[in-house]
Amino acid sequence: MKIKRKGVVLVSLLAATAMALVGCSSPTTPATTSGASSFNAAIAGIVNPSTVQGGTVKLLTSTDCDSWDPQNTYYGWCWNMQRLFTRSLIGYEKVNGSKPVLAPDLATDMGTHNADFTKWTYTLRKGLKYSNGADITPMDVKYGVERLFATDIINGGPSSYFLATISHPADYLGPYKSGDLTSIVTTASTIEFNLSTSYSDFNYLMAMAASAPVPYKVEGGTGFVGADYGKQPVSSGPFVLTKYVPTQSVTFVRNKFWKQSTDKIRKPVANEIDLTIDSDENDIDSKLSAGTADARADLDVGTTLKSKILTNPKIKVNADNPTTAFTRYMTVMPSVITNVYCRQAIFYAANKAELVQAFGGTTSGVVAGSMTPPTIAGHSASANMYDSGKDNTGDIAKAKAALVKCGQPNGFTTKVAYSTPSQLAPKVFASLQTALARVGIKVTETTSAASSYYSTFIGSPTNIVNQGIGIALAAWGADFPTGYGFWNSIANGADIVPTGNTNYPSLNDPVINKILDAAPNGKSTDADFRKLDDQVMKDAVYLPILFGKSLYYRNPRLTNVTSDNALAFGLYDFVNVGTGGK
Amino acid sequence: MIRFIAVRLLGAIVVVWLVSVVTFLIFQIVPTLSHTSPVYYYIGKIPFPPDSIQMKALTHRFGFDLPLYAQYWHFLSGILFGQTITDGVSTPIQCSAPCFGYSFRQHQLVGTMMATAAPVTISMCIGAAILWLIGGVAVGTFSALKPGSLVDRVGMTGSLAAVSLPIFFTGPLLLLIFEYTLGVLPDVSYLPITQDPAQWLRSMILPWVSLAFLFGALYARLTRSNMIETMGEDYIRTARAKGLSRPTVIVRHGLRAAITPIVTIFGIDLGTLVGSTVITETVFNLRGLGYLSIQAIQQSDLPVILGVTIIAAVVLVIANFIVDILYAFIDPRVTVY
Amino acid sequence: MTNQTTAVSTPASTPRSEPLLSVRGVSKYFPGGSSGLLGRRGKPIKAVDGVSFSVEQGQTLGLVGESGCGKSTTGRVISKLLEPTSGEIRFNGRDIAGLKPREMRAYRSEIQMIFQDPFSSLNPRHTVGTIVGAPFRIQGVKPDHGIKAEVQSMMERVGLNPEHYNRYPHEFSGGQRQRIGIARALALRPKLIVCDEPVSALDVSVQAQVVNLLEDLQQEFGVAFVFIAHDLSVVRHIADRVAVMYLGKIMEIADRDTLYSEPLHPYTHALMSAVPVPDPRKERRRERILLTGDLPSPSNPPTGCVFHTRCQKFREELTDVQQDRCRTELPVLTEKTPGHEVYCHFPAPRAGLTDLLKTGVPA
Amino acid sequence: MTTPLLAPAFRADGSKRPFLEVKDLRVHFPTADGLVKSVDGLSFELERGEILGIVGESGSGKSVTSLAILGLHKGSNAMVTGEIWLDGREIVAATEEEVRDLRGSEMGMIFQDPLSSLHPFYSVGTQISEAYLVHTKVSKKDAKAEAIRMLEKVGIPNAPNRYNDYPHQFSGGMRQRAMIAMALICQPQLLIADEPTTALDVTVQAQILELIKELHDELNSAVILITHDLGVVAETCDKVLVMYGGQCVEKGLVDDLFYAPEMPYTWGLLRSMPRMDRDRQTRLTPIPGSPPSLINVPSGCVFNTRCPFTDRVDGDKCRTVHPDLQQGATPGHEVRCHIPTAQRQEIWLTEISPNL
Repeated sequence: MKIKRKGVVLVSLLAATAMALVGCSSPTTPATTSGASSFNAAIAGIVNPSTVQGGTVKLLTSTDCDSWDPQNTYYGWCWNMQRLFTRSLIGYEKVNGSKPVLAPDLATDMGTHNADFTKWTYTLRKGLKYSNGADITPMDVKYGVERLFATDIINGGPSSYFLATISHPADYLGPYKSGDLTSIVTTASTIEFNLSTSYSDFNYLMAMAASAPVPYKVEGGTGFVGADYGKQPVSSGPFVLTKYVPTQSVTFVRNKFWKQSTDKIRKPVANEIDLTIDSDENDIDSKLSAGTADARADLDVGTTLKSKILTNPKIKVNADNPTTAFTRYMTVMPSVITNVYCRQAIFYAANKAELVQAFGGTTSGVVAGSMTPPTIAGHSASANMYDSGKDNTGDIAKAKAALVKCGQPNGFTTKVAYSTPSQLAPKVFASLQTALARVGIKVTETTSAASSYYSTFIGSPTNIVNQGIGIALAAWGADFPTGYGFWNSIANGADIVPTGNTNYPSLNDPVINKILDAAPNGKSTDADFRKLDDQVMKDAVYLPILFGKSLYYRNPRLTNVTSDNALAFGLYDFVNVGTGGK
Repeated sequence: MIRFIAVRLLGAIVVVWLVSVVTFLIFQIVPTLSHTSPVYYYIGKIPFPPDSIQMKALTHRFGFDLPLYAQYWHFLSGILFGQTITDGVSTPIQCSAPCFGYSFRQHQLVGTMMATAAPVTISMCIGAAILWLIGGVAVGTFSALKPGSLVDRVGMTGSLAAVSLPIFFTGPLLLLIFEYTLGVLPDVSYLPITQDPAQWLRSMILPWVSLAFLFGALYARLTRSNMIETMGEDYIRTARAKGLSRPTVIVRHGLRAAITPIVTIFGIDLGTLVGSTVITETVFNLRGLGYLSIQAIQQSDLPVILGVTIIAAVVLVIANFIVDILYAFIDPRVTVY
Repeated sequence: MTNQTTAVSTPASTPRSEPLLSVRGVSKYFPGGSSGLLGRRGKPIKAVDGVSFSVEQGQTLGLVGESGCGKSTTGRVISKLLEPTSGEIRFNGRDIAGLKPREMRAYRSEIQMIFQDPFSSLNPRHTVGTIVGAPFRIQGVKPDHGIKAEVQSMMERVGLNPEHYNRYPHEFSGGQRQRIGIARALALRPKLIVCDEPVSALDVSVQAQVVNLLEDLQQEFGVAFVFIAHDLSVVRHIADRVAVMYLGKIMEIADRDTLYSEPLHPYTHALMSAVPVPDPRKERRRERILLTGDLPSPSNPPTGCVFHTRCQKFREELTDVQQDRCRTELPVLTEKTPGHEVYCHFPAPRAGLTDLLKTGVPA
Repeated sequence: MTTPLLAPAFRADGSKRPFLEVKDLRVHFPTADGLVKSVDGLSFELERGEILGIVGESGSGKSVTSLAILGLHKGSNAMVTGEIWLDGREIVAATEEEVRDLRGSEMGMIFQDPLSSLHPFYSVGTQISEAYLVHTKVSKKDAKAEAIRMLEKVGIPNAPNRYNDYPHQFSGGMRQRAMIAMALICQPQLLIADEPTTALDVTVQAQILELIKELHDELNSAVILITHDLGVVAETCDKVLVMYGGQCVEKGLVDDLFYAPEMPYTWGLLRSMPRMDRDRQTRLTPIPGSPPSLINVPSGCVFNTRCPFTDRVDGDKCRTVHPDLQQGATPGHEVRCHIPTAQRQEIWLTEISPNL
């Protein structure tokens, strides 16, 4: 797993500002309530529950965050880290298990909205303070959101959601150059957002770190304004970032001004959390093995530790391999392969078992039967419209039958696109090539540099036709876990644009459009998204390959460990972890 | 001699300037070829639609709306006189000359990043160079003295094998033997020699050896053929006819002449190596210029790529310049004017 | 090969209104070393400085002098391997400076060169057949019976075995290699061959074979030679007319017999006295004029007569007044007797010099 | 500063050895194509004060002989047999270290091409004082003074300044003078000059030969002058040895060789030269053919393949029987030829000499 961000590059990552209350473990938690350490114990339960306070948690990462500024970061693991020191109006009450649950955080409740979801109003809790002792006001929340519009200074965060929803003048460039927005109205205790469009998922935006309050106009103090805020962000959460040496280390200590009484979704126990940046993967692995570090904050374990985990059961009990809300798939272009049966032939012929191997094996993914990943509305573990056999190696007979229906019984020829440089893609292509050749479908590769692959190569419907791109590799995970968040960008016929198109197959199906168009108005149910998923599969334009999996390791001494498998690829939720006081 | 140096220096400066123009232009052309906004190469993504006011603000912020010559002048004057990097809100960053700009991906001055990375690469290259020069010349000389002898055949077969083995083979092999199997050289991270000379040395030994293995083999073959040729020269016969002892003839007369052309190659090899250590640094997990450049390429971090490219070119030009000057000293036949 | 017959049919001895080759005031300067920070050019090296001579059809002009005197450069200027800095070269009555590219090609086929070093002047990767046949291909000439037949007959003519057509230069001895060079030069039946030290690298016994061959070929094909050599005895043997060069200038030019029997220039005297003769008794009796010092730099030649700094006559015989003239006044090449021109203020025969060489039977 | 002279050595029969005695010298080189017999049974003697000219064409074994006398084949793949006695010491069987001690001090050598024979990276002066320092225990300063003295002696003007010049800054003649200074700085009693003037102009050649003669007179040393030019021999030498195909085919005093040569090869050499001291011939008389292969040396007389006089010998003797080196018309004049002496004198007087 590589650190990826959203934006135009479609491989996305889920922000994780989830929580799991210690001692208030989920009612659905299965056998692991005992807290005994076992393989995958943190996925659904809590490992080593404890209320012992104190101690220092030692975390490692191979790279620094893109930014420590809540409005300027898009790395999933950094959103996970933001949870330590930033709060927003809404937060995640529960991050592991099968479905994340939102809860009010800075706000007193889940807010109110008008009938068409274009006006959202929240009331702030009383007694909220920053780590510098100042009060957290509704104006600060507004200011934080406004900063997302200062795109020439702050452009690292998920600005596009806010630009697309919050009403603003066409030339608005943030508070530094264009002043305050009139569409966000604040009082001493309330804040009201006026949207340019209906948006029933607005609470999910409010649960992003990007919505965190930032001290109005003064920000982090002299010298820490604008792009410099990330060097010394002010804390609203239980921890405060005290010592930050870029590319080397970050130290978090407890925020004296944070009160447990104002925070219903976090229950910290540790005194200090140290994050050390160590660019040597082997070094990280050996420190984790030796127990001199507690967990890795950014990525899967390295190859050395991975093999130890997989071969040594004693080590394996301290590891988790969660499935995440992230789908790797292939777009099969209806503009190039016009006959649906020919597309279906590809679906049947693909050898998903081999493709999973090409993507790193079974610890890196599980075969996907349909597009919607776990934790997203509409996901069904049993959905598998194009059954590729028990061993998922492909159904040759059905593929040949589909070819006959298509009128191309001997197969056809097409091109497969992927972006370069890539270590995985060539292997994936080779696997696909071999599998399709079994039914006479011959494919050749065509590549493009990453800089243009998503914007003008497969992001241009014209180019797809001109180049004759029949199949394109892609991956997708939503920034927030709703059916609308997952599907709208890749399946709504209304969002097809000439370049930078994210609906690569230019899917424009009335059934799908109807469900997506109704969603912002809160009129689409989970059942609708289940229907949508089936309809997408019927159209045979998205061939799902796998749902991503990650392999993590936790120090046995760590307490209160849960996997943030809803949003941050299952990385551990560090805000509540402890070390038993040590 | 001063005039000779001045002329060469002037030439070197012109070359460096041309390199800066060409590099700058290449990185101007790349976005055009891939139909991407140059903004991509600064922040690694295009977060907004092409025609949006946000993209215009970003384009203006990085100066891509200026004419090409103005952009080049901005770039050049930064190197020559330094510049202040500012977005109008955040604290302006003073970037003193030579300023290679700012990496918006790493939130650091490119100059600072290179200054951190350079000692790693330089330690690696110079140490390896000393090893391979001594080893290669020694093996080459002994082989040349008795062509066809056992020493020669062992030396040359060995060096043929060594030249054929790339760093990504010898490197991991050495790691496997010395680090993982024997545990003689446990994996240590690089520390500057000023901080911890012992650890610096330990972190450098394997990279040195594997580089020296490859280059030393080349130099052994080169020295051997030069030496065989030199030992057949008339002046060697003269030296023997004078009654000089065999070591004197071999070292003072033979080797002196045989290694002179190697000096040129050595300078250029060393210069080239500084700019091409990617594989070695990757194998041995060293964070030098090679790693910096590959990381920058992977992230499409244009300012860093630009900076490293120019530094690599400058090092090569300087190496050439020094070789030129040195050659004038060691080969009196070189006309100095 | 139609032009071949016309060239051959012209009798070697036919007097012509204009000589085959006429060189008038030709100079060749090479750029000197640069000086100054920006590489300002230094004084030019006057490799050839205003030489004039002519070569009649079928005749041989010898060019003699020490290394660095400009004789080879002169040869290269004539063959158009180098462009003259100034002066006029007329060939067959035409100024070659004004030749159009097509005519230039024809000119190049009529003038060929033979070089000193038969080792380095032949491409080691080409067969003899390819080397000798190259002029045909370059000039696009198609001989009547094909290139191979023509080449083989030429090989036979210069004393090579035609069956060795496919052999490589390294398979031949030095003398044979020089025959290959001669065959190549003769392939297109040129009117003039510039021979640059063609026998200097050869052993005595082989040298005589090659000299004889050149003479035979001249008889047969009516070709004219410019024969460049430092060996006065070989030049005496082969040349009809001889020019002695020093520091880029002609010191003395005359018919062979005149020059060797009555040389007038002190430099010619010095050269002739230095030639060793295979006769010990004569050697013991003989006066040898030893030149002092080294050759002056051609970029900074002495004022006045270029030879005065090394002239034994200047040192030993001339009065102060006469010496001043040598130092300051530039001599001009003056005709002393018809066809005998000397570049000297005080030309005179030297007693005893030629007597010794001409007469005497071993006792 | 020579090494102390030893008592003159004597031969086994009690006779006194000459200063230099070469006896049945053979130098063979094994190659991929076969055994190259570069020198095959060469013998000669030389006393101090004498100048011996060795004449022959390229490949006749002249230079190989000189290198053998200096012991320079040691360490190569050459097979050297026979005896070389220099001032009572034998060289062929001596160790490299013993011979090395003699080089430069007892015997000096100058080579054909002074540019390639001088090291391009060291100043001329350094190279000369280096030769002095090997054999003499003096300071570098004294060695430099001696080198400058020597440079002056060989006629280099402004020697103290030219001391620091590099070989490429010298003219050809000056380089050869410097080579001579280097070879003679330890006053060796034997000087070998291998084609010392071949690369030089005639006027410079005359100067250099003059210099060699002067220094020879002054030091009373023995000189071997190797050349292909009979004119140079006539000008310089006391004795001549003509080599052909690795063998001596004729040797004798200079006057014998030039006025009464007896070997057809010597005649051929004399006839093929264009001569300045004779009327111009209309045609030169070359020796037909080319020098023999040293791998497949002709059976019988080594010259038989090119000799125009084989019909003067009965039967097939020239092609089958290898002639010995035998005394000719005068003592000390030795010739390798099957034609009887009287007949040879007859041929010279009637057929050869008049046509030169």
